[in-house]
Amino acid sequence: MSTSSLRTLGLARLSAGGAAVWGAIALLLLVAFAVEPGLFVDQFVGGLVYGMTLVLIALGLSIILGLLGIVNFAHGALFMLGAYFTYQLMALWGLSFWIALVVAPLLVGLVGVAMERLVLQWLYDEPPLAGLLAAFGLALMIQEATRAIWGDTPLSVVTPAVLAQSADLAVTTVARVRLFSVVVAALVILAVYLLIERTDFGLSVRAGVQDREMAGFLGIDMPRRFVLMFFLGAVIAGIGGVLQGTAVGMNPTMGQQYIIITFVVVVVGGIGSLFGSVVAGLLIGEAVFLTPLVLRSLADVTGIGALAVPGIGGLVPYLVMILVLLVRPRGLYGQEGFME
Amino acid sequence: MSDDVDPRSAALGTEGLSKHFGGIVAVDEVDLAVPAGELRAIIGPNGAGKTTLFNVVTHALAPTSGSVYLGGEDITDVPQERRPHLGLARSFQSNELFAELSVLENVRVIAQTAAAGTFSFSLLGDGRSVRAEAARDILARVGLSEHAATEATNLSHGDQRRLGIAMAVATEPSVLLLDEPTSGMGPGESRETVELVQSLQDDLGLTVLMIEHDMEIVLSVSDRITVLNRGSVLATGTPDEIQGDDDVQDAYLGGVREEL
Amino acid sequence: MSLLEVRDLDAGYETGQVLFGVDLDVERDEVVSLLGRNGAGKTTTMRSIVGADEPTVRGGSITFDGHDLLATEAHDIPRLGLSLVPEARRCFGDLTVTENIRLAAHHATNPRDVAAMFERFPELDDMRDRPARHMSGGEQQMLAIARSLVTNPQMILLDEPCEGLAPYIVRRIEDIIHEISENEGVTILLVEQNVAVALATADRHYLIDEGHIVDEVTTERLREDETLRQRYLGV
Amino acid sequence: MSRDSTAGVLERVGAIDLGVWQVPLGLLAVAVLLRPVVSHDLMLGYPQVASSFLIWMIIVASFNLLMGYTGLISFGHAMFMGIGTYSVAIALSSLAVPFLLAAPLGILFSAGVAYLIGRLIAHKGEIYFAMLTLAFAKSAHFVANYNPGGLTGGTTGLADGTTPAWIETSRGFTYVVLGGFRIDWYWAVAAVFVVGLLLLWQLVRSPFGRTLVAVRENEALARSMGVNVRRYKVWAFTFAAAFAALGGVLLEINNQGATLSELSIVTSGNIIIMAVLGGANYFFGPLAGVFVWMFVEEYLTDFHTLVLPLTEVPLLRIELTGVLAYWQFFLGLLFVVAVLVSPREGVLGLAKATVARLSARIRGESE
Repeated sequence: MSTSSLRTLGLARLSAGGAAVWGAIALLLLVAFAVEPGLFVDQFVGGLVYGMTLVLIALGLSIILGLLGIVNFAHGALFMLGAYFTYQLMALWGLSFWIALVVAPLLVGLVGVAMERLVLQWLYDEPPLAGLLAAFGLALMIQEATRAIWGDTPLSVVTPAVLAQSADLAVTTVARVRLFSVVVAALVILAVYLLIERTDFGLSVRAGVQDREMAGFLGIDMPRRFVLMFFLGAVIAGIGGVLQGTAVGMNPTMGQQYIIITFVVVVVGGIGSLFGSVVAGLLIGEAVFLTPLVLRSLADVTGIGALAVPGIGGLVPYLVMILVLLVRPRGLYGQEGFME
Repeated sequence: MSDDVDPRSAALGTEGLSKHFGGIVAVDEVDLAVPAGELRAIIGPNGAGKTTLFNVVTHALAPTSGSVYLGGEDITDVPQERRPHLGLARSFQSNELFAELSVLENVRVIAQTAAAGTFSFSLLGDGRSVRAEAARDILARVGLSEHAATEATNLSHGDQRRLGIAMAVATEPSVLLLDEPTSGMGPGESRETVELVQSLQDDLGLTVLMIEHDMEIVLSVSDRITVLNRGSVLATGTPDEIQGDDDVQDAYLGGVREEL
Repeated sequence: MSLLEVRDLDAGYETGQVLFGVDLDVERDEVVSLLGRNGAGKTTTMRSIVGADEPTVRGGSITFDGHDLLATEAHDIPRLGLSLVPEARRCFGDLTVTENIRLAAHHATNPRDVAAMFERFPELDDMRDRPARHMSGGEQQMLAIARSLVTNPQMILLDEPCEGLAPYIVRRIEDIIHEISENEGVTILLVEQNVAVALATADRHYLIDEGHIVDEVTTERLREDETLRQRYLGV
Repeated sequence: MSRDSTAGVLERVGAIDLGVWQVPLGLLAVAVLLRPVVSHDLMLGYPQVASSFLIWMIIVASFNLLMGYTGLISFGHAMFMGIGTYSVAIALSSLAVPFLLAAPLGILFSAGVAYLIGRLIAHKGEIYFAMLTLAFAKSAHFVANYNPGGLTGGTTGLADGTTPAWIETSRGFTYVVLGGFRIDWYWAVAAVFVVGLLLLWQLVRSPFGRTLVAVRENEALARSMGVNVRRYKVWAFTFAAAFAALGGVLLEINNQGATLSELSIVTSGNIIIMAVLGGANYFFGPLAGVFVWMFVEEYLTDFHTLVLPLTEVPLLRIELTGVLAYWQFFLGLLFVVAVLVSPREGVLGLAKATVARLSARIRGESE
């Protein structure tokens, strides 16, 4: 999240082995594109949408982890609430998508604040395990409450007319709502970056991440910033939920599914690095969608049918994490000594 | 002034031992040779690298360069957890304890480790009775018998410091590193603790290195004193030699003489 | 009334009480030192004054410029004009020099000009955009002082500013202490183990030992009385 | 209130101190009393679930060897249980290996997998360790779902031919038939439960187990005092997996087959919740956690209508089916409260402290 972590980006630190790996990956992607260009672009956009959604959840998770040392397992539940609030506003109350896009995240933000004030704030000075467990319980409660209120069956909302059509990308067509999701997510990420890196508020938060007590000695009211950052993290996850709910739909286990992958993203990106979360989110999003395609193309080209493992996409994030952590124990951009 | 013993045959020796953190040199080319049975005080201003030296000697931190010798053996590459089994033990500057275990259990777990090795599959028997006698003896030695059943975290500060010494002794060491054993104690308590260290040394035939800031104690009990300043050895000598050394007065005692 | 008044302060940690009835006063425009050995209670006193979570204050009172500090939130204390330069400096390592100073200025009621701090500390001028973690100990100490001074404080608490620094930097810091107290009218409470620094900078000295203020002496007396130094400071 | 001081209070108020017999007698009491208690009309009213209670107690207690004693949090503990379940199911359905051979092999296999994974990850920091166990558990789930060679049955799991010939079921009850004898399945489980948990207890009270506690309390100190922390963690992980697999093996017969849910992350999460809910600080904590969890699940999902003030005089009828189907909400709430009060004490710790305080008051001791 700091300027120094931005500086660590760059190919300079790529070793020869790393270059070979990236070269091989590029080659495989080319093969896949050559075999089925339409499907490739389709899957690429799918990976982008998925990756952006992961990033939106990961940002809040990463901020809260960095600032408060709390592993907020309930953050996925906030994402889910974003989707269900959208359903409530659009399908049940008949409001427009644009109102939902603004109101639902704000409501999620309030839930986040309630969570922080009622439960998590009491656990800041406890060992990290306590916060993790409490958040775990909160996630369970929100999930069950969601089932109780909106039912077990998957729900969806009607996509607004402007976004319902398809956009022509030469080799394939893509639903506009997916491109819209990518654009909104990118804007949110940019806004978070500017807030953290360019504003005095962001400066005080960055200081707080490094040394909470010293920031307090300089006259910064850290508890108030904790609440604000919790609100902000929840709002961002809520935006992700609105986009996901509109584009794909929702069900009561989506929070749980997403939070686990999002942790993978945060760990792969390096705990404490917002920039790492963005990179890892996009990387894992694309890997999930493109790996099956690449393997299938490879199976076609080589004639070895066994290469096309069905359902491998779901496993890819975990394999990526195991590999990354065994090679780079702190993830891609993790800081030394953080959460170890 | 320096050590006149060969570090490779001393009870504890270092050669060119250094530790860098990024650009900061915390321990700088330290040569030490502590003969068996000596009580060596390590002194120096805050930030001189005394605790880092202990960390590097015990391999809690890997040295950047240099060698460590224990009783004539080169132990530079021996992992940290092996070293107590070779006879090198330490206590900590802060009160490091197994907080929720009883005082007796704190010592017993270590006595058991000393007897069984860095790892042992002893799955039979009651862990609370194995080596309990040895542990009780050590507690008696350091005067903690009456607190044997107390949870370690509930001990007073001074008793926690003593427990730290007891735990180090439980590893059955030949060389004992004590990091400010009297810190946070009043003069009476400090005196008792130092007497305890001396009696342990005599009874168990230990070589002791002790980081200590109380000059009165240092001058009265140590055989020799090593002065560290900004990571390197400024001087080594008997208390008299150190007291008469101008460099030491300048660096450690903050140039008071110059002001006077 | 003194600018800072500490009365009968009892404070400690979970493990036990550290301060026992500490009394000290710092008058406006004074430089006062608090001297004592490791573990005597110097930093505990400082942390009690600035309202840190730990130690817990169990009794007594702390008043600054008429305000009851024990009833003030820690983050409101700097706005009263009392600023801390903590032990080990605690610059924000990932933030640049400018960011460190700007941060402090932003949270002060009546801050000084950030750019003026670079004139005040020319050694920082060359490294405005350098993350603090890549600075030497002496440079970080300058930054910590600049960060405090930019808030335009009435009083600065300096906790072991010379710890682990080379002699020529110690001289420089002594000079800075003189300048900010004499030219800029900032009152200073200095915590030190290094008697020479205290002798060179402070007007008056409190000696603390085992959580008790055992003596209050003039610079003259501290310079001359070797037994006093021996007894409480180990020099 | 910490363990030792709780015990101290209990001793002071004259609670029965059974010394070394406390745990064996306690386990025996659980095994003997559990079924009559849950099948009592005021409780669940039917005995069939009692064997599941015992099996989950073994599994969650095995997890607590990691969390409570070694201080390792695994997010993938269900994997090791599931390996036991699947090993037996595969052996019976596809390989024609008898249960009595398949069960120990399954346990060994689970332990072996844990040992290898442990060697790879046991030294990682808390969060990294948790995430890596999760990743491996996901991988195991994937493999079972992928159905390699038709062995694991994919999403449907394994049911056909997974019950040994000496297991009989009639009217919802399961029996073990040996020669001419017919033993209630519950008692077979109870026997394994008592023996298994006694072994686990011996493990935690042995010198090995006490060293694990030292590692939990202060890893750096343990290392500097000559303890090979990493190896102790690896073996704690291995033993925990073996005991989890023991539970998994029993679960295979109990549920007559293997399903994907036995390998799922949700199950791993439930195991954590049960352990914490019960009280990770106590040997009997996980047992209490399982009891609360399963009792609430069975009881509340069965509970439909609340009639006030009396069934005979229905002034007010509250339809609760809709609310109580979401029993996990209330467990989540209980869990959050338990963590807020004290993360390692759980309901057992709270109960002990309450009992101690009450009896102290009864005896007129001032606090």
